[in-house]
Amino acid sequence: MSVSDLTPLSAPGGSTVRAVHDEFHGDLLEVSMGPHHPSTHGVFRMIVTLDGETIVKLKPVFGYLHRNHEKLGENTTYLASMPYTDRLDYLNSMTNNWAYAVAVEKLAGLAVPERAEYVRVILAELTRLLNHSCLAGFLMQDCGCSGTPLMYAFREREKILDLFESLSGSRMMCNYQRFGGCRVDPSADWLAGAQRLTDGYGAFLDEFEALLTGNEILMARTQGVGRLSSALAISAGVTGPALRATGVAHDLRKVDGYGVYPRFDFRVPLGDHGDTYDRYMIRILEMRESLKILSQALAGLPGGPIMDPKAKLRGFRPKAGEAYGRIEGPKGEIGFYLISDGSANPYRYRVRPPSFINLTILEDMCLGRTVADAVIILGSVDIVLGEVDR
Amino acid sequence: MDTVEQLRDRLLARFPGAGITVVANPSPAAQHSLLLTAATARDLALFLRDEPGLQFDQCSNVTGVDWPDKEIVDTTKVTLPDPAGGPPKVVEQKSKRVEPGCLEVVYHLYSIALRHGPVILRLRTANRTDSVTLPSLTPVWRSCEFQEREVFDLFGVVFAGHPDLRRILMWDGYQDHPMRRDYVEPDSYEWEPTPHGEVLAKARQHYPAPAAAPEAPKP
Amino acid sequence: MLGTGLIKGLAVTAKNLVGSYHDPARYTTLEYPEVKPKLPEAYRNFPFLVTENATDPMGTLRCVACQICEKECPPQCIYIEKSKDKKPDAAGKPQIYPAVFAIDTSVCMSCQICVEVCPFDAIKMDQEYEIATTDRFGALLLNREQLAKPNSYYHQIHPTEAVEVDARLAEERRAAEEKAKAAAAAKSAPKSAAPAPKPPAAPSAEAPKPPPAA
Amino acid sequence: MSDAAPAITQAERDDLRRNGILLTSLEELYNWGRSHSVWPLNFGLACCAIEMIAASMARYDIARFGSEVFRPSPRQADLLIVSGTVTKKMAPQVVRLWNQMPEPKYCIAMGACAISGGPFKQGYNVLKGIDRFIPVDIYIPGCPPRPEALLHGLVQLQAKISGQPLTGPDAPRHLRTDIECDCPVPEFGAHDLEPPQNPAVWTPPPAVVRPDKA
Repeated sequence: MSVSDLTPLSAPGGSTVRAVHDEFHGDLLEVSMGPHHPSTHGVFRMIVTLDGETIVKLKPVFGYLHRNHEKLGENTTYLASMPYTDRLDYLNSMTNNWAYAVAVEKLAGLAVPERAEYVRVILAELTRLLNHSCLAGFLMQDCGCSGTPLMYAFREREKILDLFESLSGSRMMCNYQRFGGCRVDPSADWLAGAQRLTDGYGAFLDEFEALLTGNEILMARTQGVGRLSSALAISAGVTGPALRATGVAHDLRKVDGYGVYPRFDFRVPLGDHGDTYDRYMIRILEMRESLKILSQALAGLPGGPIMDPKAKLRGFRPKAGEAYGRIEGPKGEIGFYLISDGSANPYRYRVRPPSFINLTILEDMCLGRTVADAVIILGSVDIVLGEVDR
Repeated sequence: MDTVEQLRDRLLARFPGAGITVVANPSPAAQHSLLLTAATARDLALFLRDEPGLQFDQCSNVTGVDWPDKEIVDTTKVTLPDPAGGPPKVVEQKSKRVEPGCLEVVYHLYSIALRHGPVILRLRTANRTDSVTLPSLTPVWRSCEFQEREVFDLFGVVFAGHPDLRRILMWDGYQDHPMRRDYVEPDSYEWEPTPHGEVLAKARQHYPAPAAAPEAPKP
Repeated sequence: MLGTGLIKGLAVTAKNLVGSYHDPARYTTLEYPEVKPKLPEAYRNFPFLVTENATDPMGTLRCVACQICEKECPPQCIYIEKSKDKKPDAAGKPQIYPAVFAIDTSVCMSCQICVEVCPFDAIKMDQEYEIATTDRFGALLLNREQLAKPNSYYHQIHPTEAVEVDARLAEERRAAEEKAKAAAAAKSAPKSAAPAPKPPAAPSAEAPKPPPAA
Repeated sequence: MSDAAPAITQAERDDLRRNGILLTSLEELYNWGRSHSVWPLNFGLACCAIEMIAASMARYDIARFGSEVFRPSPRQADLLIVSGTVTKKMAPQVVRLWNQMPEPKYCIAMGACAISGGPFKQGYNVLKGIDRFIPVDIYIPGCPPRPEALLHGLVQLQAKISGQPLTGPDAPRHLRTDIECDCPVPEFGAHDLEPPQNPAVWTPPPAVVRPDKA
């Protein structure tokens, strides 16, 4: 492709709109969407090349929220990285905490008491409810449905955040999991609150679906848009709902069976077309399965300690070695790769960010569609920039 | 699934002379890895992906690790005959040598089809300065595309055969590789009210200890 | 039929609109400046230092300047300088105290790790959040006078936790006193019974053993 | 205006207002209008942006303060809420957005990261506070601040606007001719931003050197 700069409108940081010439397509328009754009979920930027209104090339630009998570993780102790993981995917601090705790527990060979495993499952499924409802709200916002579904989603999110706050002390940055257990034991009151929320959430989902699922405009905007084949999705490392929407039965809760998930009876919803509507539907169905898991976990919560009594808070120095631990986060496989050299700080601290890797195929899904579709496709991939750029 | 030794033997049977080493992992996780040579890495990766019993179709995680040059002091005991004719003396001789460092790229492979894994592949560059080229595995697994760009950006490993090797997180004109262990930040020091550790050391450079405050003039 | 989905959706919004006038579940707005939120007991924002006595906050800080929190603080926002001298603490025991204790709230990430690692229950999390300011350096760097808050305040914001902490501290203090008493008694005991070559505890421990062959 | 005391004091004016007599001046009316229609820019950076969205949703309802109109275009916005970590890669765009906003305009640094870099301030790509490049009116500490804290910050901003005289040296920027409103946009350098700060708005505080620690 021969690109000739004709009229750069603004110099530093890349031009916003410019004309380019392509031997195959002829005259094209290159549009820079972001980093400040209301529909890019933060500071994501795409450089979109348009033939008329059709996308012929789309290059994502990252790094506008690259805040050096991995470097900071290598300069601080294992424990001090735990609150930083809250800020990776800032909607889902509980699952980030859990993934990091799993990696460190693998590295140090720590056992987790049964009660803590149950509490972790409860919190992870609450997080999934929170994330998927918000995602549906943001996706509708991207479709142009300004406000209403997002407001309903946030109304429910506040209820879950109230639970998180009364347990961990913070609405978003929970910093709750520890190596070998959890920080605080949930009280009977808290569990009753979680039970109430679980009982009431189904009614909200019914209402949410009545509002959205059968909506003809939503179907017209999302069905057949951004189709992804399962072979490409697997090769591109896509995980989470986006992979399952293509019909691949891959859920780490079933595949790895980590924690106490094998004890619960739930199904993995699968899509058929791999389009945006499927990705939306998968999330709604997953929330229903999460409710099933929640009620089973709340009913079967055993007593006992919440922390492994042998686990140390301070002076934690795992033996030299390495470990990769992963769990099924709401956005996909979130993993932590740690190399220890026997000191108090990890030698290498790496996050496997699901939303970053899920963006690999953004261009493939958007080619041939319009800019308005690209916005919806990006919304259905479900990214959080804190995790994409780290 | 095979153990990592069995996997190595299987690979060596198919690719004799490929030079595969098992890197043991002493931690309780016991996730051992295979160190490959750059020359055969892509063939081995293709085999791992396509062989019916293996089918590692998902490359989950790609990351770099920086191993800087290490100065190692070897202590050897040498028995020297005493020139005066006495009993021979045992003298400790210390010799310094520099173990050359390298940049390492680690790939975590899983099989979605057969539900096994991980198999961990490692590739090492010859050194950290001029010979930092490794084969890109993006043609084998698409998921390596952005992750290898990230390793290029932050560690400075050049991936031969990558379709679009540009900086990904930092801006284009940036010249450092900040995830390397010897990276030094530009000194844009700001007064910090709560310094300690490295920050305190930096603070002292910027604000050297003040001279004794002059006494207030008496009225 | 085309349009039924739309109509269903509109029915939902209508239900919510009407519901917001009479149903508290659909009208969730908190009239914030007039009505303050009811914060859960666990809520944390920034740390404060516990003092035993409200009238003499600097004299009765629980903090002994051990600097553990400073080392463990993930964003390194705590700065402590040990005192050169010792002052009696609330129990009357001479202790080192923090000559300077500063927390930079413009850096603090409210992670509570300082509270978890503190072996003296000296630093706890405050619940104050109305701290927006126009003064960056003056108002956001808190020194020990601003950080010190009495134990009664701690009881007010974290009631159950504070009762547990008080009970634990009282127990520790009692154990320490008993130990000191025992040590004093042990010290004075050999003096009074100077001719005895061994303290009385040692033979009793050896008692079950058969007597050595004489 | 003469130096003589005003004919009517604030207390008397408030008293009259309670009795239904509204006395006002042009200045008060102008500031009242400015302070109760602050439209924020629809601009989220990181974690704090989610709390900013939460503040605009049903529970906290920022519309009660006249600020529900989140404008996506800087040309229509009055308030830049810097809600999250400003990285060095993002800093030029933030400054450009600020320059594109028409006067009168205000800036809130929401959360630890926007104030000082916060927990991420040791990172190589993190700007140590947005006030290095643009003038900030209100700092809201917290990580992230609760939505109530954001509302409190907004109320503080409204108070600040209401108290501004329209003439003299304390007049708002847009009514003065002697100051430059645009901030220079930093450029990407080989290792860092160039320049790393804007000396016109940013002066580091006088060096308070901590004595060496033992």
